[in-house]
Amino acid sequence: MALIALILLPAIGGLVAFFVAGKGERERWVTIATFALMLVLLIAVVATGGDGRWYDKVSYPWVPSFGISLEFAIDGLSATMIALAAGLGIISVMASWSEIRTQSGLFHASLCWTVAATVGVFLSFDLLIFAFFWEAMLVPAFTLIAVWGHGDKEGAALKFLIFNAAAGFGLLAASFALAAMADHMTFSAFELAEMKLSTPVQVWMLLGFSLAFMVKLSVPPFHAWLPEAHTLAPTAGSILLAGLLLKTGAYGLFRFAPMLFPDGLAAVAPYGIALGAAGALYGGLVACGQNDAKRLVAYTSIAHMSIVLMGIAAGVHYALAGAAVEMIAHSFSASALFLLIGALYERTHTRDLRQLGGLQQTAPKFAAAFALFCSALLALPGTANFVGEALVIVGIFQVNWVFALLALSTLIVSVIYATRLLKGLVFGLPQPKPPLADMTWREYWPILVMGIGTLIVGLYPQSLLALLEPAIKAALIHTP
Amino acid sequence: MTGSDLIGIMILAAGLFAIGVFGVLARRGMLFQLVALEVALSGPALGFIAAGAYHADPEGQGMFILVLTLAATEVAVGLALFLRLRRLTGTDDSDAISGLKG
Amino acid sequence: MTAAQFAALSPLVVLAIAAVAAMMLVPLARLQIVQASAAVGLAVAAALVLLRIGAPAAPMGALFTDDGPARFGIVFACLVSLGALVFLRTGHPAKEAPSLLVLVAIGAATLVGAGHAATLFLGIEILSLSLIALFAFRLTRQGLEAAYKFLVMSGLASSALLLGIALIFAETGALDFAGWGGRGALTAFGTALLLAGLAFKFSLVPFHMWTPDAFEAAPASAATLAGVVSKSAVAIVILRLALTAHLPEPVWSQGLAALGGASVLIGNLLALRQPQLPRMLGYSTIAHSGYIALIIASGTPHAGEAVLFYLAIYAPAMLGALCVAAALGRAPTLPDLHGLMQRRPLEAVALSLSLLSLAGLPAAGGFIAKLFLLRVLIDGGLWVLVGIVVAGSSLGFFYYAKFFTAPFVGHTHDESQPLPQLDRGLLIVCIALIIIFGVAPAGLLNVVTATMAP
Amino acid sequence: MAHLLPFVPVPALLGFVILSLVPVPLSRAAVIALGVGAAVLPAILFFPVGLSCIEGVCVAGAVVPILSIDTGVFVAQIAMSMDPLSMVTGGTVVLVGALVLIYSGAYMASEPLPDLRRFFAVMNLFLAGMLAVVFAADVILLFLGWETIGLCSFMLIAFYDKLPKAVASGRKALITTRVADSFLLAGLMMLFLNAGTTRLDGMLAAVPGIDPWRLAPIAFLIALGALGKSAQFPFHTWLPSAMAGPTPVSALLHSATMVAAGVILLARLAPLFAAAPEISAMVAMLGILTAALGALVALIQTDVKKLLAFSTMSQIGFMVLALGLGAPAVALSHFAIHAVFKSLLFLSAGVMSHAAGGSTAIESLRGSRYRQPLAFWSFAVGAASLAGLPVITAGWYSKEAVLAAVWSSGPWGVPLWLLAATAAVLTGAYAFRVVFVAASQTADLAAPAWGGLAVVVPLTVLTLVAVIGGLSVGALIQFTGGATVHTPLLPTLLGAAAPILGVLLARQLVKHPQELEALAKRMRHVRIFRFEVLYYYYFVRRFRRVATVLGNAEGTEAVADAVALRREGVDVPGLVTDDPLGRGASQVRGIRTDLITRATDGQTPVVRMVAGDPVGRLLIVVARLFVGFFVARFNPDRIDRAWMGLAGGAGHAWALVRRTQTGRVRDHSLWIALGCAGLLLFAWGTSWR
Repeated sequence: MALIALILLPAIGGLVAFFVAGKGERERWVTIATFALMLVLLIAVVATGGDGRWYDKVSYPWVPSFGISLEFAIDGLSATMIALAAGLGIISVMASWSEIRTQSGLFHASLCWTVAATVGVFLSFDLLIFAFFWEAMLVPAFTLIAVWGHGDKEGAALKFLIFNAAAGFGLLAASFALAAMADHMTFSAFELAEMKLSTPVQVWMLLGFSLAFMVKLSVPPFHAWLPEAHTLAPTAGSILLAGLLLKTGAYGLFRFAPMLFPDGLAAVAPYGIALGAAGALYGGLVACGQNDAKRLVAYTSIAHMSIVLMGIAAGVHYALAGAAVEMIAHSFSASALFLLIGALYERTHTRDLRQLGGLQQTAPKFAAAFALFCSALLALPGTANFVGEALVIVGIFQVNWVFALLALSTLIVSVIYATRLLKGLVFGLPQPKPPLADMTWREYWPILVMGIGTLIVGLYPQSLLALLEPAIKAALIHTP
Repeated sequence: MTGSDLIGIMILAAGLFAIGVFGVLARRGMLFQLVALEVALSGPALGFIAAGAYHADPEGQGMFILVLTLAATEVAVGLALFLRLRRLTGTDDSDAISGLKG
Repeated sequence: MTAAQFAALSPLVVLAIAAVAAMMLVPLARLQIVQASAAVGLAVAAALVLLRIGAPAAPMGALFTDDGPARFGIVFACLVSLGALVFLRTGHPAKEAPSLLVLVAIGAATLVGAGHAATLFLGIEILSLSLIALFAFRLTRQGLEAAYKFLVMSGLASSALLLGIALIFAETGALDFAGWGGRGALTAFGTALLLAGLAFKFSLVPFHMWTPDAFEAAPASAATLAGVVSKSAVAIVILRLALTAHLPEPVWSQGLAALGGASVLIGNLLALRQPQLPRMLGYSTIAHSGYIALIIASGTPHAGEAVLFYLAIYAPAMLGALCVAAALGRAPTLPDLHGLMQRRPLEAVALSLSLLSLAGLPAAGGFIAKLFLLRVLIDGGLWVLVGIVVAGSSLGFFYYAKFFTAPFVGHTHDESQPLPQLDRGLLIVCIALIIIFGVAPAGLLNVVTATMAP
Repeated sequence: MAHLLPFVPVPALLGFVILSLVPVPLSRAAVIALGVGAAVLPAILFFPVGLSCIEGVCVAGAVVPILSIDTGVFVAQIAMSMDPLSMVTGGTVVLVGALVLIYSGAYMASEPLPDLRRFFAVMNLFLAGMLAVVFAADVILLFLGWETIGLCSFMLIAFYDKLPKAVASGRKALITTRVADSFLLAGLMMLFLNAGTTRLDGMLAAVPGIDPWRLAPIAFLIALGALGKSAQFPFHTWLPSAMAGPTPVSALLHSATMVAAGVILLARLAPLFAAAPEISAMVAMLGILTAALGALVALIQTDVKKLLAFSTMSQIGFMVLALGLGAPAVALSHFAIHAVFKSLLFLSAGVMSHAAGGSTAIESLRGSRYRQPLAFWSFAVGAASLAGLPVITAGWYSKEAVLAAVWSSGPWGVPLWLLAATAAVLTGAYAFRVVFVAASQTADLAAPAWGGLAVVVPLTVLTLVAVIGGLSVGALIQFTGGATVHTPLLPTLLGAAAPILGVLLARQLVKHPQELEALAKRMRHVRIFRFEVLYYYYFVRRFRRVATVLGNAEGTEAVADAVALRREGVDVPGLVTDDPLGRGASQVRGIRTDLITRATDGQTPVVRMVAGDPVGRLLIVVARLFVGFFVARFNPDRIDRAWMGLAGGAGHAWALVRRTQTGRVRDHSLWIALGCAGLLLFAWGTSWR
């Protein structure tokens, strides 16, 4: 029951926020309370200890005649991602405290519903329920971008929606095809995983699944929706997009590709690694050429998510652990940078790196935060990003050292874009002219939390890896 | 009635239908289009009579009556619309009333 | 006539009485009374069917079948007509509109029960003629234009349908569906023409041209009748043909699939940048007809359930969207919708949810309908059709999403009347149905399965 | 005392945390006290640890384990080593670090408070990172420190961030070293995968078991990483520009400690390189090349800091040479001595240039002997040590050890020795060139003296060590496990003569400055010195072009705003010509005569420098055509545009299909007729048999 409550809580919280909105900040507090309750509930679930693989596992019939059931399970990976969802939810509320002034009720409802749908994605083990939440999260996220974004927000939101919803068909079609091959009508991933399929069939099914996952991961050439969506979304939207929605793609690939199609994944793994390596390089190179700070960070997301793809495709223990850590690390660093840039944009109304600068003179807290997260961006040892990327690359060395060298070259590119961001924002003459106010506590605490998180995972990765280990073991396809 | 007779009459019926369709396509005057519609409907009517006769089945004649009724109502409604339209637009050119498009 | 037979026919009788009563009341009573009498008729007809749930099918002969789909179709037609009656505002002193609306329901009820060419033909013609009258009811230039065009095209389509039936009759000597079959050339030609005639009513490409005009020019509730009631009735009759008649195979299924595929692609394409809400909805119904046609054409075991399921989910969405369109005055365009959320939150939410459902995104019912559609196609291994559906739906996201956002952004001024209570009630019911079908479809699915059970 | 070892870097780290992260305003004195104290404490903590070595605790392979993390994937063992190597390097680092920070307490005192705080925070972080590198007994700690000092180097070079040049130099340093670091990381990962442990001793123990075909690439990658950090050819270009940072930074990071990290790494992994002789040979070649070239280029410098930078490069080249020849102990002793005298040189040069109004040009130091006698004399001592004046300076002992190792290194020893000796002559020349200039008279002696305890103490201590430290060289070599090589008398004498020759040469050069200028002019036409230009041309420019083209910067909101403004007639400077990645120049239309001009237009500053060199130009043309070809293929507009083209295509299709909806009933009926006809045709075709 607790697992369903984890999904229902934000869904209902969103409704409440929608209806209580009005004068005052009620809807904001309701939303924060919802996410806080979610965290409490999550801790309660995890504290039960579980059976070593799953903390909790439930199954209720939903549409029995269709073989669809509400099959939910939670393990360390899911729990981590849900904690991330709730945490980023709170951070999003804080980040949009002064930014969002119109239709605040609907905004917070969308926020809650986005989180509810992603939590559903992280818990579902029935493929159709998974697909349900997978598509459901698009709608509130679309609303967030289309209504409260900047510039050509509708175009960006449409691009986001069409890319992802169209790719979602791959998931649906492959799920149905998979269920049609089962001896009885079921969509339960646990039962479908037992089937022995031939490798070519697995490859086709995997391609269907990974179409959806890779578009969400925004691996080139499926990335075209991401830069605009991230750049033009409101700060909270960017945080959720980068911190959460991209992760659902990584999560899906991590969870279902090795579980359902081990042979297929092994067969296409080299192409996956190659695509990831090319994508990481491509995203990094493009990031180097950006003037818009947010767009730059958006392209770095492409690079980092491509690294995650590489890790999952490599399928060895190191690489999978690295991919899992990189997912979390990227959530911290990208969300924090979007938060910072959003706060800066509120003050200066520009994100152009050429029109900004000298933060370390005018706003030392901003400067310190940027320095920390740019270090994370360039994968400085001691940050979680380094742990993730280094483990992925070590894993790829085990598989193919040429790709590993290619992946390493992304580290070089990362230092270029990270220092470009630093140069444009932190160093230089103070710009624009009226000195801007430093961070307020509402902006500072989320940053502090994410910064400490980045460092803890970076310096003591076991804190995270211990939690993720069962999921990583389950995702292994090679044991070299 | 032999099978080949039936085929012949059916071809005639189809020809009537085709003539009616051609009339609708070729004439711009609304009145003529309504007349062409009647011609088109007479094709199937003939077909029902012939097929009913061939199979010695009275249902064919029943269908014939239904078709005639339809033809009458269509024309009645059509003429009403035609009068109203002509009063409103001052023309009986069906091509001229093409305000709804795109 | 046995009691069972009478019970089976009683809804039609009640509807006919209601139609006549509404007509007779016109010179005697106020519009509200007329509407009430129509509403009572519709409600009683629906109730009469519902009371017979579980009753065995009455033996009715070929003219009228009393099976699950027919009962479903009657209830469906009555309820949707009831919904359409709520926002039937013709803007004209004449009060005959409710009567015409009930006539449409009669046509639909006849059609869904049709097992014979005569009933098929009668049902279609009752539908068409009363719809023509409703389209023209405002006596505006546009309404008359739409009605005239519909009349001419419908006449052509009817003759095609009749010629088709005549050809089949000529070869098989049967007018009831069950007797149709064989592989002769006449049957094949007849089937082609029959398909053309049905496709017109079902607004499949290339017989779809009347749909957007009707949606734009006619009163919104007439558009509802044309887009939902009449179309669902035709869908059920096509389904019955597919299930009972043995029409020559490549022509029937592949022809239907070709028309359906073309409708999915071209319908969505036509709606792509359409700025006018009702016209966009008109084009989108073409696409939805296409999806349903594809389900029927797939010929898989669950096709029947999928069709009914699709119709049940499609109806509240279309009803909600058209009710909002009616509330916003004639032919609202995209900019007219701006700021709707602040002005009229209920309408905005209803419209957005309806569009969400039509687009097939969760948590609205449309997603489940799309799931069923995909399942049916994949069960049949029809990957080409799956590809067409994916391409069409992806195009669909574009225009649905554009209209979905519009109520939440910007500001516009309008001084239109506040919505009557009944309309609000209807919108709330639509919202509730869309959400319930979206998150708990099991109930509806059970109903549909029970309906299709032999 | 071993348990104290892990705590040596802690005060520095704490200093960083307090100064940078605790949001409490601190007074100027508090900042300086904290910053300096955090650097002095490690030295104090290290003292007992170092003393324990006398008791014989520090033997090769002694390790203090700190913690071991079972990540589930592998067991990460974090440990610090207490072997002689880390004791020598660690001692040097804490000593120099403490002295330089004491000095900077005075040197930086006039900076604005936030900048001062930032300076000390980053310096402390650097010290912590550097200590992690020298003490690390596992690759995790090693790489952690390694990257941290790289980042600190960037922050400190870019310290005067209002100068665009400083930030650019910082990025250049960081990016160049990052390239090398990636190689290092690759090498370490491969080593790790082969050895299965993160502990360095475990890795080295596994070396004999590794297939030579695998060992060579590993050694190659690690060597490249080390060479990049140590600014050896071909990664050397970042070091001279790194002098944009404040002088104490140059003294600590870019001469004494950070740039020598590569040497430390190579020394620590010496068994690995011993097993890969071809890589060792490459390392040696690059070392001697850098030593010679660095010395030669240092000779023609006009800026004292640049001169010292090239000198650092050259001296580290000597160390790398020794390492390549398999004499890590010798290299380490030279490292220690070099750290002392090079920081002494920087610090005293800083004092002298401070007195000369902040200019670091050699000419402006003229007369320092009278303005700043202490600084001058300590500079002179440092220079003597750098030159390696025989017997009296520490530099002589360590350099002699290097030369001896070279001499006795086999068949190639003598030619290598000759090259090294030539470099030594040049060393003497450039070192004393500055001394002679500074010692000369000048009219303007009115500049205020500047000093204080914070300056005097470091200078004095370093001077003392630079003189008497030589006595310890033999002991150091023995301590770190090397054997004293007995060389024949002749090379020893010749080696002793080299610096003296150099001093004479310097005397000559200072007397006849025009000769030096002529030499400088001639050297600028030698291609090898154009390395910087080629590097810029091939890497930086190319990269920028790729990034701009890929980046599709036109799509960004800011540029769109600028375009809109320009359309309204408002002049926007940053639009095309001020493109951040500088590709606006190609927009300029010039007269295009031949292929070469066409292919190289818009590159004026760079191309002009390669003018008159047909080979170089041809290379550039080929490179440009090649890259242009690939960039055109790679244009990301194509990925995005392909997708958007799909959307646009749908829009066009809409406009097309829409036209069928004419509104005329006859046209609509035509479609019905066509539909019927189509279906009938289909029926005819399928029922035909």
